[in-house]
Amino acid sequence: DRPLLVFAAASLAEVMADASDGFTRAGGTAPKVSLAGSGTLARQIIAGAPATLFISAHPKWVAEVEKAGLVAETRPYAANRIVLVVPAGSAATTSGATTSVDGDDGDAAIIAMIDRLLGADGRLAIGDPASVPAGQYARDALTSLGIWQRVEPRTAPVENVRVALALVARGEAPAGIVYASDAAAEPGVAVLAVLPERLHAPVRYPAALITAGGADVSADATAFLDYLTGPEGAKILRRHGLEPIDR
Amino acid sequence: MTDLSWLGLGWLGAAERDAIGLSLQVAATALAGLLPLAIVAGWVLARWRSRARIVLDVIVHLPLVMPPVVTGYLLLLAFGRKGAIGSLLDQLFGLVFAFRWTGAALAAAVMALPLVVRPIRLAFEAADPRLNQAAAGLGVAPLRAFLTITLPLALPGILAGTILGFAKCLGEFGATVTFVSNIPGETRTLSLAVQTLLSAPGGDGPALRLAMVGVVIAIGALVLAETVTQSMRRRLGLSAVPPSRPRRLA
Amino acid sequence: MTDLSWLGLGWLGAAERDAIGLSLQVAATALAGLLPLAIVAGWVLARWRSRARIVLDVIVHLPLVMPPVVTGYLLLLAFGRKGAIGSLLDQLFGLVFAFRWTGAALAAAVMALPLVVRPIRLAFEAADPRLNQAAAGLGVAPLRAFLTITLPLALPGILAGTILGFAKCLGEFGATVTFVSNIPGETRTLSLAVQTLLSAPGGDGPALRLAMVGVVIAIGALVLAETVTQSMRRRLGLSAVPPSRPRRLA
Amino acid sequence: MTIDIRLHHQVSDEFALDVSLTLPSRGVTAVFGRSGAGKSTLLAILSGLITPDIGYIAINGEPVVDSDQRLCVAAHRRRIAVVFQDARLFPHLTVHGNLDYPRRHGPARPEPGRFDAVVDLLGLEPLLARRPRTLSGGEAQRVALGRALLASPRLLLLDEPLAALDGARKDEILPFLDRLTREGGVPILYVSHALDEVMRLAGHLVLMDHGHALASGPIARVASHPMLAAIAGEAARGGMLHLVVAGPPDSDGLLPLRPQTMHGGEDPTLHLAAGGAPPAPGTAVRLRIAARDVALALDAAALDRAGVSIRNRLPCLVRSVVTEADGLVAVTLDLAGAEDGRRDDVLLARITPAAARDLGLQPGLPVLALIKSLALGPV
Amino acid sequence: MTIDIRLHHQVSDEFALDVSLTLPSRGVTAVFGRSGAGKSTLLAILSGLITPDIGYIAINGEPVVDSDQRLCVAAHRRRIAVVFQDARLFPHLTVHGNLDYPRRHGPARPEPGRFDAVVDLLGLEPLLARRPRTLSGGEAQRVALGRALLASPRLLLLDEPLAALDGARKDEILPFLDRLTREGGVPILYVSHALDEVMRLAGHLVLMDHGHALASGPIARVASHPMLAAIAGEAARGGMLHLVVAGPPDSDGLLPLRPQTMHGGEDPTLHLAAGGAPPAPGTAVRLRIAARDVALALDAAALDRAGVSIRNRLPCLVRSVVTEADGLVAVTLDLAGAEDGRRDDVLLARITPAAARDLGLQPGLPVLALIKSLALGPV
Ligand SMILES: Nc1ncnc2c1ncn2[C@@H]1O[C@H](COP(=O)(O)OP(=O)(O)OP(=O)(O)O)[C@@H](O)[C@H]1O
Ligand SMILES: Nc1ncnc2c1ncn2[C@@H]1O[C@H](COP(=O)(O)OP(=O)(O)OP(=O)(O)O)[C@@H](O)[C@H]1O
Ligand code: MOO
Ligand SMILES: [Mg+2]
Ligand SMILES: [Mg+2]
Repeated sequence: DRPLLVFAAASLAEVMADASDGFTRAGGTAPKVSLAGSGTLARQIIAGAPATLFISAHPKWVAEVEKAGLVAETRPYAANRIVLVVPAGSAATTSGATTSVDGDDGDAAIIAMIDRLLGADGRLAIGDPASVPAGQYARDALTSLGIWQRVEPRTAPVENVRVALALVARGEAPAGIVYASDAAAEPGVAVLAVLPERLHAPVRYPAALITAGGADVSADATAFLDYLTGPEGAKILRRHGLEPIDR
Repeated sequence: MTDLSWLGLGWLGAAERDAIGLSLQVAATALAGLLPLAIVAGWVLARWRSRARIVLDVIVHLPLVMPPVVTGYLLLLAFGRKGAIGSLLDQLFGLVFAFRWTGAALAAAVMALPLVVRPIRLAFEAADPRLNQAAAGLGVAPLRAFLTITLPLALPGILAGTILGFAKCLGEFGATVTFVSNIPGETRTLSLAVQTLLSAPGGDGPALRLAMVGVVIAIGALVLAETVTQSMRRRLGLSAVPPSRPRRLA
Repeated sequence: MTDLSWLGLGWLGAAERDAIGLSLQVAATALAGLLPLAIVAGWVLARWRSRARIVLDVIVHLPLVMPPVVTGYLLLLAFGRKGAIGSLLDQLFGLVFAFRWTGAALAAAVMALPLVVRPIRLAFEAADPRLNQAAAGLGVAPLRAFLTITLPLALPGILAGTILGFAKCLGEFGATVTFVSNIPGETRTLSLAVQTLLSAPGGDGPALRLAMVGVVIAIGALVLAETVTQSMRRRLGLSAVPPSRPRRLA
Repeated sequence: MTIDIRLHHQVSDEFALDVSLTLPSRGVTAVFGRSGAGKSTLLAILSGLITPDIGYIAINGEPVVDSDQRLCVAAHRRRIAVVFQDARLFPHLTVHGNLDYPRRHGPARPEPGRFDAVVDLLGLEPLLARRPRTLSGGEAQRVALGRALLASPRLLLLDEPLAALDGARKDEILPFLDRLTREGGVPILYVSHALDEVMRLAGHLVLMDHGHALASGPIARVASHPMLAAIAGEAARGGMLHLVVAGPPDSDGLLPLRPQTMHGGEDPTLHLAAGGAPPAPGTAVRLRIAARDVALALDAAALDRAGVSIRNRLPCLVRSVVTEADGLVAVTLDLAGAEDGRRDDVLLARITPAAARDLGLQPGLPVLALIKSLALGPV
Repeated sequence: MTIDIRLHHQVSDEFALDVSLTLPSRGVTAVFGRSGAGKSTLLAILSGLITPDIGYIAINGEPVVDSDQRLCVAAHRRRIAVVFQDARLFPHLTVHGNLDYPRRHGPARPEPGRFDAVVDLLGLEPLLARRPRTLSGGEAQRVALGRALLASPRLLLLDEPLAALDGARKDEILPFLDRLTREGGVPILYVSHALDEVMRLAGHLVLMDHGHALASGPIARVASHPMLAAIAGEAARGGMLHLVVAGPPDSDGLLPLRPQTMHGGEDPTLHLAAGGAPPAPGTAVRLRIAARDVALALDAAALDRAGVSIRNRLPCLVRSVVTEADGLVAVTLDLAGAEDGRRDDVLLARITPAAARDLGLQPGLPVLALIKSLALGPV
């Protein structure tokens, strides 16, 4: 059997660390997890990387791998939300708890909130829509709100969530749109609003079992995926601010 | 932004042309700011005997040792609007790096530092101090002798450092994107634009094409630098003449 | 993997220690493979007069000009299991780069190439060809003269290139992660490990701590190189003595 | 007006320079000594390229190094130009650029026409556009000399500047250096292994060995130092005469010269090929007479009868007769009629023992010193 | 056995080397010419460091360059060692390493003891552990010379190797070079500006000017070339005698020598200070006699009466009497009784016009050439 090599989006670093531990303790083969950008990982799999399981931060990269005929089975694994964050302890948070913006009238509230936060020369920290999935969801949401044209020049698109969070946490940017899971882990930011899922394609982390050039699906990989999508996996996801997908 | 229409790069989109212009601007600014510093650092490293030299040496090498993202992150912490140095510069001179092309230039300069300093240092080490002694005997002050003898003699090394630095400026990605993010028209240099294209499925072709533009620019710079260097070396009587080898006569 | 327990790095996790050992292994392998090549390239660039030299010069500089990810991607395309060169090497010698530490070494070597070649080239340019002429007059064949005169005289430059290359190997990220991914214990070098820590919220502290380990390793290498270089220069009578300056006498 | 030098400098475990000298600050002082004696090191210390461990150096009373006062004037402030043993031309400048360097970047303000004069003297005109690397050995040394001359220094240090030059070129340059120091008042310290060069130019001689100054003094005094011959080889032996030009050149172009210190007795006039611009009558000149150029005779009248071609016949008294290690006899002569105190005029002859026996040489014997006029060399 | 050289090489727009020479492949050949004449360039071409534009060079019939055959033997295969004007020592090696370099890395296999002999001769013992940068000018040149000697070359090219050395050291080294070429059979091409050095050593002289060989031939012939004096200055003028040792040194240590070509007439024996190891009776020696060392007399008997110390009195016939530009009269002499065809023996005297008149000099007149024994120098 091929060694249990998992290619996972970098934002899943901690989830994967916990899951590996748990899986191993439960008697599974210790997985090796390579963490990098989903695009990088997808290209590598297409180029023949010996990965047995691919967990992408965006379905489109799984689609790319599937086009190359290397995917045996795809399963939805986790869901995430994108949130509007501000520096912890900033004036914006003192006005109240997380605003509920799920109603239709919420749109106007979000737009007003963003405009107010950015002020004259503030920038909105987002993942780079061109490369970072979180940024793509943010762009979609702002587009749905009808303000992307206006806001785009005021964004600070960054390569790395870590940097987006740091920008907000240190007040370099007065606001940012990041994954809820990332916001949860960063004490320096406060979540001002969870953006309604209807504004963007749902944030889903699909997992794909990889067949390397005709080789069978790895039993270890299937077992690990079962663990990830099982109750233990769900607990781990929640612990890190992600939602398991009910099937 | 620099007008690049004369380059006949019509086949590139406006965004790409912006990126190229920005890259050149960033590289030029970074090198202009970096060179005087690198010359001083190279000289100190070449001629000081103090053990403290090693501290400077380590600082100069740091950007090479650390992952580029770490360097960018540290730059962000220090030179961001809220950073210690950044806020100071902003207050004192209204100089802002965060999310500006100036920040891209700063990142490029920092990343290029080790590459620029080393050849300059080697050139200073190779410059014969006995020539400065001769100048002193002729009544010429040390600084003047440095400017008129050591510096001209070190020019090939300075040029070599400049070329390495220029190439690095074109290729710099990690520190730049981390420090000043990837804002089209403001901080999206050639390298960032290539990366952006590459991170979308199917972007390989355009990405490689744009990367080639960088290569072509670099070739131009290399040819220029080689030509200048060779003519300098020829004037010094040092041109790339191999140790005379037997040759069959006509 | 190299056993690093003697380093007393117990405060680092096993994964971190793995990364450090791997980085050293990768750097050593990369440099061992790169140096002979770089010496040949440096010599050719220094002594050939043919215009074709510029082609080699461009090739050497390419990894610096292109965004690291592009370099990594091209490596992946060429040296991957399915790549033209990669599959050939696999069939012929069973040599596999893809997703192995050997690939990380290859990526590091490629990225370090321009940094290593330039100082070596400068050193060869500074070596006086008249000494080789003297050797020829004594009946010594050119290659022998190269090995016994030019090469020893170029050693400080070779060492300088090695140090730059070593630092780059430690810091290399973009090309490595793109080419061989980020597999713990196999391709997750120090730099990749730092980046991995950093990409998770709250990883700043551990990331910076690990980055410092790289810095400390680099300092060690720098001190070693400086010591060796200075002793070489002293033996050549070139040690970093400033042009004698007035000093107040005791 | 003197140059005072007292210094100790440990160069290495094996070699230390340890000298105490008072040199005249006019004219040419020759520094003579074997290879490795410390001549170049002494020059480097004077010019400020090396700071001595301990020392006091003053030029005309103005100290440039004084370790008691913790004083060490920077090299470029000393205005002491050096022509090094290796030319040390600036490789990135043309010959013209090298020559012009002191004026462009230093304090030198040579009078107009001086540049052309120096270029002319040293024959540098065809080289002006060239780079140092393409120069021949002698050409490079000429450029280095020209560069130093154009720096308008207070003191000129020359480290074997003419070693790579042919005799004819030397014959041109030496009188120029002589004029430079006499008319321009620039003192020159001159290191050379070529004793005839030294002797033609220098008024003062420093004899160095193993880092020490064995002797220092007017050349006439030091010229007879036993170490001089040991270092310089046979050619070095000789004497020294102080003469006055006695009149204009005669019809044959020969210049009459008389000893300054001789009174009465036979006509002691010497005749010297006058050359282009003979000094005016009354001018004092100094001539070194190599021992190899001096023969002895007893009877002037018989000499004429013998048809001997040597016209310069100087009445002398034998001071000493010494048989030397190589078998020859060294005869030291005083000029006949010279005051007793004045012993700066001295002649040395080296003859075979057989000749010494035949002539019955002994101290006090009056003899004629026969000196070939040609041997006197230019003034 | 000869060294044949025919070549044309354009160095720059202004300078081309264009020579055609046949040199003996034994003994020392001196290359003499002013600064910039092309001497170093000639040596560089011989040694293979420069490939001439067109040319043919052969050593003992074996071509090393032949542009017709498109042949150019690599420098390191020629076994032609060069001592450069600049010492070109390997800076990263000690003096010992430099000396040992040809043996360790080249084909040189010097016989045992040779290393020590060379070190001894050149006085390098105390320098063996030193690096070239710390050597004085003369020390460096000695090391370079030693390195070349230890390369066991087929041909030795010396470019002013003794310029930075003191006379005493030269006096040691010159006889060694002489022995090297005579006993070791290694021909030497010797560039020097010091004519006395050249004359003491060389059997063959090449006179160069502006890239051309003005003259090339046995030294006695070329020594009277008019350009020689123009280049070398006055000291260069002179003649040449071929002598045979006539017996052991006398009680005074003087060696008797007789001209090879003289028959009958008065006793022409010359006496020379013999030095340490005098050549055995019957050995042929060659002596250069500088014009300045030769005086003339007409009457031998009167000479004795005059008590003249000069013992060497050679009967000669005046060949020519020429008044020269400087006002002096050059008198060329043949040995009395020499066969007419043998004109290799020639003496030159330069005397005042007054003396020439008094002596009534004219071609064919028998005269005595008075030569100070000291002036003969070592064999
Ligand atoms: N750095 C050094 N280390 C050891 N010895 C040295 C150093 N520098 C000079 N010396 C020695 O000091 C002595 C004096 O050197 P210096 O150059 O003054 O000699 P010099 O009289 O100029 O000789 P030359 O006529 O050969 O040029 C020499 O024996 C030389 O070897
Ligand atoms: N690369 C060059 N370009 C122009 N001229 C040159 C070049 N190399 C040499 N020359 C000239 O060629 C001539 C001969 O030089 P060479 O070194 O042979 O002279 P030399 O006889 O050895 O003189 P010296 O006695 O001064 O060393 C000189 O006039 C020199 O200036
Ligand atoms: O690896 Mo880099 O050098 O900029 O990302
Ligand atoms: Mg010296
Ligand atoms: Mg020469």
